[in-house]
Amino acid sequence: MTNQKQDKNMGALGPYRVLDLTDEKGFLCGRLMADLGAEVIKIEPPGGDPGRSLPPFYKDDPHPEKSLYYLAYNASKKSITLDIETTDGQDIFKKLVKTADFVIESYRPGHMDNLGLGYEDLSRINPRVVVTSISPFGQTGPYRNFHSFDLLCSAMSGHMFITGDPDRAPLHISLPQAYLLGSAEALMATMAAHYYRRKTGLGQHADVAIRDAMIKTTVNTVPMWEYKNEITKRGGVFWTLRGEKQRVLWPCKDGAVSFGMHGGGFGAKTNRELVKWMDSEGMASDFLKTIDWENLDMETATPELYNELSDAILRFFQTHTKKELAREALDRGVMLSPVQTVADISESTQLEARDFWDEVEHWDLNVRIRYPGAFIQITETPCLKTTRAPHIGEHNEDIYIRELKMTSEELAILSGARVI
Amino acid sequence: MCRQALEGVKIADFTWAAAGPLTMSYLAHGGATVVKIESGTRSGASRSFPPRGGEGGMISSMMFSNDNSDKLSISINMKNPRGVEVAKKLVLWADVVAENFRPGTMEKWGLGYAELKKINPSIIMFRSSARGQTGPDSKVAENGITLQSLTGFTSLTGYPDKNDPTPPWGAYTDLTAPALGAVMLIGALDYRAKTGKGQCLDLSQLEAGLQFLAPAILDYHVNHLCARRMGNASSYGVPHGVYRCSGNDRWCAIAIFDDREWKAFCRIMDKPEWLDDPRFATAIARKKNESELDHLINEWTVKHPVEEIMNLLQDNNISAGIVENSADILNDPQIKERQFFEKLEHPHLGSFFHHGVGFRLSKTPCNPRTPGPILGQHTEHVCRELLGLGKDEYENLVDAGAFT
Amino acid sequence: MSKQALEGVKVADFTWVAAGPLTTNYLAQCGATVVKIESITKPDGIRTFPPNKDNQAGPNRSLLFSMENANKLSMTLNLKHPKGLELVKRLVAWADIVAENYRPGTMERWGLGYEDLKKINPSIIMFSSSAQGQTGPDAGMGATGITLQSLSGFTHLTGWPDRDPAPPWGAYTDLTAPAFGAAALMAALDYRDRTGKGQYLDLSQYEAGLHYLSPAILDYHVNGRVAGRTGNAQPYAAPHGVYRCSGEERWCCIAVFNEKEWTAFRQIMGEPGWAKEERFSTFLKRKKNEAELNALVETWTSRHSPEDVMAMLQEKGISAGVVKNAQDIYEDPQLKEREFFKKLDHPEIGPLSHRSVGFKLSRTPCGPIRPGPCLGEHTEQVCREFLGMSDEEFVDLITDGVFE
Amino acid sequence: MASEKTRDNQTVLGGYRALDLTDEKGAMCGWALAALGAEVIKVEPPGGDPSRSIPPFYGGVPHPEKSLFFFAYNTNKKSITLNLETVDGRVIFEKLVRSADFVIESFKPGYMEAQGLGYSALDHINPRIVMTAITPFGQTGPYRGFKTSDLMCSAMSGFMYLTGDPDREPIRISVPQAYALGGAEGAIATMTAHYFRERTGEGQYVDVSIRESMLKTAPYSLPWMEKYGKLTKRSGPYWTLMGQNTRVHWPCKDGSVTFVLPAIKINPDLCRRFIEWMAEKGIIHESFNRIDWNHPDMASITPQIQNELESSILNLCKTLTRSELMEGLIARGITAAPVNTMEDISRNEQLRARDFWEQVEHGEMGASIPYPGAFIRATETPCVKKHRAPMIGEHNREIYVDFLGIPKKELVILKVAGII
Repeated sequence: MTNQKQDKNMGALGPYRVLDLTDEKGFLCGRLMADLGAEVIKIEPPGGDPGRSLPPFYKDDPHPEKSLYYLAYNASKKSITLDIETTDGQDIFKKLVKTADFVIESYRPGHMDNLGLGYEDLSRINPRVVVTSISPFGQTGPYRNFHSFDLLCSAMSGHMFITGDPDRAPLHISLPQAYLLGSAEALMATMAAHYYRRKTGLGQHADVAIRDAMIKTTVNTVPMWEYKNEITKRGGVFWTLRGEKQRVLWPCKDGAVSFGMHGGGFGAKTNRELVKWMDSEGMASDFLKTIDWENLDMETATPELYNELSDAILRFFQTHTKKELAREALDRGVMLSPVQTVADISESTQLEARDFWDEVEHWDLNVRIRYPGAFIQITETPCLKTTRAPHIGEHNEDIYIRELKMTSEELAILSGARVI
Repeated sequence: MCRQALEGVKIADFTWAAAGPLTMSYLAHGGATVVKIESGTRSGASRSFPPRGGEGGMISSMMFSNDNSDKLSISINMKNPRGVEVAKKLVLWADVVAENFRPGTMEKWGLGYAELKKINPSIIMFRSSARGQTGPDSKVAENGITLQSLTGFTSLTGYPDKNDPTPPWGAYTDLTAPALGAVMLIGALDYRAKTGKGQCLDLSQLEAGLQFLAPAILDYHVNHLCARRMGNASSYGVPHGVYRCSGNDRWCAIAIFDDREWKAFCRIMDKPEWLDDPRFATAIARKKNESELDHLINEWTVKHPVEEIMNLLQDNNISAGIVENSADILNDPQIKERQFFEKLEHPHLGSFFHHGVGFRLSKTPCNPRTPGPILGQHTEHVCRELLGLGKDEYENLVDAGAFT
Repeated sequence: MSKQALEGVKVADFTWVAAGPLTTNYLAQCGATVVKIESITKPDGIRTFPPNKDNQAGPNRSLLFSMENANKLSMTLNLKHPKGLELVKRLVAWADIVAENYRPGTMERWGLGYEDLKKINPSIIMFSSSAQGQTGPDAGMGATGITLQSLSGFTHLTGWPDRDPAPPWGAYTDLTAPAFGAAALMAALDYRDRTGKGQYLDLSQYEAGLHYLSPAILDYHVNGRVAGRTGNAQPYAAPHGVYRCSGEERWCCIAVFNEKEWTAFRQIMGEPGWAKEERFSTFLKRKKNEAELNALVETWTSRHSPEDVMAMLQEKGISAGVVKNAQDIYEDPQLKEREFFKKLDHPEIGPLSHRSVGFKLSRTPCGPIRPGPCLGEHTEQVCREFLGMSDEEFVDLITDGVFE
Repeated sequence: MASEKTRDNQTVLGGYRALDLTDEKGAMCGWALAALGAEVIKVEPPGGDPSRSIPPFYGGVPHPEKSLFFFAYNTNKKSITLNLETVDGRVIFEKLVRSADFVIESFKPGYMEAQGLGYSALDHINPRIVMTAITPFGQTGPYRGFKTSDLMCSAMSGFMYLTGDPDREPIRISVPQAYALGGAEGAIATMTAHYFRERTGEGQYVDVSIRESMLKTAPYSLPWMEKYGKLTKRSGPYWTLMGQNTRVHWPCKDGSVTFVLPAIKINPDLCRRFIEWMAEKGIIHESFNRIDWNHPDMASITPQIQNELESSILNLCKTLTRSELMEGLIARGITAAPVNTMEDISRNEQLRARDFWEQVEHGEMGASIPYPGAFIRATETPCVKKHRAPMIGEHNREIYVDFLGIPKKELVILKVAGII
């Protein structure tokens, strides 16, 4: 399976093939593997993946080939159509498994087993194969069959309970995140299993729980309960991250900036530099200027002290715009960021300078679209340039006819029987 | 009597044989007044098709009666100028003049479209011919038997293991041409009613027939694959064919298209082992081993009556049906319940079934009401009632030999 | 204990705070040998992050630190000491991977940039994680997860449409970057095993985070639309959101995707009159009147505990889940059955639940085995076992203050 | 509604709108209405009409946008996607019915009623509507619920029983015909109802049975059975027409030709021409010499002589190529046709001279394909120029946004919810 040419970058995973059976729960996993050079074959049900109906759409045209959600997370993949619930589909899938290094799926737990395509079945065909299952709660346990949606995974991870305003319902991020985090977790699981296979020749089954991957977002609130029986509650722009309520979002002239007032060594430099900055504009009180930042412990600081500090900073920020604050903070080494919109992000000189964006040709739409590019910069095997997500079954000919040597007549049978 | 959809539509119908009269049938059943213009010397072969009754010029066949029910017959001698005069009166009366002679015939009688228009500016002329009114081969003789070969239907019928195709029984293009011809004709009638404009419709039975082979033609044009006969096989369903059942020449058509049907079928045949049999487990394998599979299915079907197999498979939501012969059709419970056939009393042939159309309209019936006319049965009625000729005028024409 | 997947992978880990240690956390939990390098004078800031044992900060008292650094080894070093740097180079020679997440330029200042490391160990893989990458005008910008999630757009996208953003709790980009980085590291390791070539990996947490917003970014690039906050609403379901239940601060999330579910949901609610009103009769109307719909759904949910709502709805195939607080998570039966938390005895803190990675591998167990290391706990072990140091040398280095 | 629309005076149905819900069973009905100028909107389930999976395919690779079968019978139609099984789908459909003149459907009997969209419901919304249902056996009778196939409709029509060799199984035409004929019959029925509607303002319900439309393929055999109780059977290359077998199929050197073997007793003149032709070729049976062909003594013509004529002509044919044979037959005034393949058809001079083929642009594939052209020539209202079959949902925006005024934003919601 190692046939890479040394002169051309094929990415770190160049020699490997991935069969990607996921829906939106696992799209990102295969996408990142494709970025790393793997040949990722998305196996869609005849008619196309249901994820193709997810908004937003190109020019707001709700069309299966125009879902920007789908395009974003299936870029750089190939697509074939195959109904693996049919005997023919299973037969073909098994042939493909022989050629594959990875299988990623996100069906309800047990579904692949019921089809005779569970890990045990696939490992008999190809003992080296790594099968990654992505599901909301994992393949085992009382919740394994729960009906789920993205928000539910966030809700049950603890992250939502602490996000949002205290007088309103818990919140999730408006662009749902749980499935994406689950996919990233799945990638890591897959790669760990891959490494083990390299050493031993043995494949294995990776069982990824999206909710479990999301629990990390609760940072320290879980031990807070275990150790102190304190349930951290949501406080809008005030967090109880370090024991006491702290403001993390500060209104300014034209929006808001994020800034954490940290104590001790961690925040000392930033705090000192901020006071210098305020002082340069005549807004630092003597009290501020005399604080020993290195030894200020926010966990034990009195509310009075905290309020005095934050009132001063709040007043200061309100005299500036987002842009001014961001620029000056960068120069002064103050840890502060403006609350950016996607429009702000797209204008970032930093991203431009790092050549982050990939211009992707969509000949079918007669347009080039800017995509987020390499998720990591790598010297020897850089991430491959993003290519357009495949059309439904775009690579049927490549895989079925050129590779599996099936005939047009056989494909006609499979089409008529709605197998492909 | 109920209202009919095409009530009031007037047709001077010069058509003969099958393709033309079958087109006019749709209009006659729909309620149009269709006056069939025949001549005693040229009454059309179909009048003499057995089984038949009557004698000489008055001969009638059951097939003719079927194809021409609900029509009126006037018998004109077109070689007699007075006869042509009557024909022209009919043109003036009519909304539609229909014909399916070899191109040039109507012109010979002075009844080409240009002439008709002079008589009746808003006339619709419906012309059906083997290869259309124009082009180098337009006047080549053709009949339904040869036309279905010309159109390609014959090359697409037969057993793939034999050297030769088998002609489809009957004259298949006689079915395809009327279906499309009638569609446009009714459209033209509606158009005329709204705009007062007539027109000439030129139907090539070859071209109309090709519409029914369009996918195969596109396959040739695009993929350069020339479709071939493949018995009863389908390019995707498998098993797909007719299987011998118990009894003499009894067959059941069975078609299986997907996994669910295949699994149910194996269960019904008590062959659960086939589900794991590498020869049959997948559709592709079944296709590869189709003749072997067909053979094995035959071993099962041949032990059972076809009715039993049909019902058993249909109960399991699998497509299966009797290959019906004429007796089956006449006794078919579905056909009976839908009253597809109408029993009409024919003066020479007695009472027998006449076929209707393949559809029912909720407000306006289309069933056959009167059997095919005897030659010239309505000559006087047409002249007197429809054309409004006086008694003397009519008798004068009779004496002049206008009618045969 | 069975073999672990990454047994034998050697990591010299200079990372600190969150985004870096969480990356190496994956490697450590999967069996890699991860040596965390700190200095006694300037330990990882998270070592004092609350909650601390008895609310007293101290290097070995932070519960969060122990969780994030489970399975790792801790070695202390004084990098300002010439012998300290020497020792680091020996570690680099030993290691497969060097990981760090300082502000760009820091490692170079210490003489530990990639070029330097390559000289020591030509096939070394170096991993740098930073806020905005190693290059570009803003590379040097200091950031924490709190500020970076605003820069990356997450803050703007969290909250109610009628209010200012309510930033996502925690430091969201600290969670989005690590899995990307760890997986890329494994890919680089695989490449090195095949080709012998190491390389340098530069992860910008900002850029990695943007991949979690790709659809919104493409929407802007293509349609010019700037995504905004939508609370808990989503276009594909109605109702879709979080509903107050009985009890204090008890909530349940519910999503109804289709008609079947809507019908079942109405039945579970006891077919209240409002649910049958015209304004909720179609999906479009439910979407249009979503605010009223949500309020009415809440009148029902508020009479039940979230656990009851979840159970009732899940039983009928409707997605519903308790919005869990920290206590709920500890008591969660699913997590218990999957042994997500492992209670480990920390020498200073005592027994403490450590969370696992979000996956299970069928052959090679992963998860916490040892609590996060005390500062310098493994200095001697690393020197003797990994670097093959003699007693004499080790004692000399202690004496020289190299380990401070 | 037609009366409120600007009528297009170039075509029969210009300004009329048909909603076409059919699959392959009724596609030809809407196809014919579209050829007559109607705006035929194909209403496909989200993901596309299942008939898009029917072979053959452009390039031989199955793809829902490349089925040549679908291309053939969906020219000039528009396509929208709509899930009638949802309340939203039904509400939208009802709105469309208000604007429509025809509804054509081919669901299992009872399906439309189950969706609340039976004729009585549509009649209530738009009393002018003509609703055409095209089903295998019609809406009534014991077979109405039968699971169908094109083969079965042919088998049960009597046509197949008569086609094929007597010692082998009955066969059908290899390009399935029943559904096409049913669709054409449906078009006649629809036009008949349309004519009535235009005169009276009343719409009606049209119930088409595909099998019944096929029944006329066996017209001669039925009276034969009814009158004499005799079963007409299949007879291979012979035609059993009047209780007698007559050869109609003649193999030659490079193919075969169709003509009816003349009966000596009925058509001695035609027979004489054959005898002379055979004499030229040196193929002549001795017994023919004994007959005075100018004044044959009919009493002496035994069945054996007729048989000898057949076998001699068979021998003659085998010495000739198809074109030689055709030339000879035509020169002798014998009605005959070559057994044409699709290849022969596409080279046919007559069709070219009549300019039959119509180039249809498939911009999306960069191809232009010659299609069979107009099915009839009309001087005043010619069939409209062919335009390729629509892509799945190609006209969603036109119909939903531009026509029904559904805001684009709602269109996206409808897509995501699986309604369009």
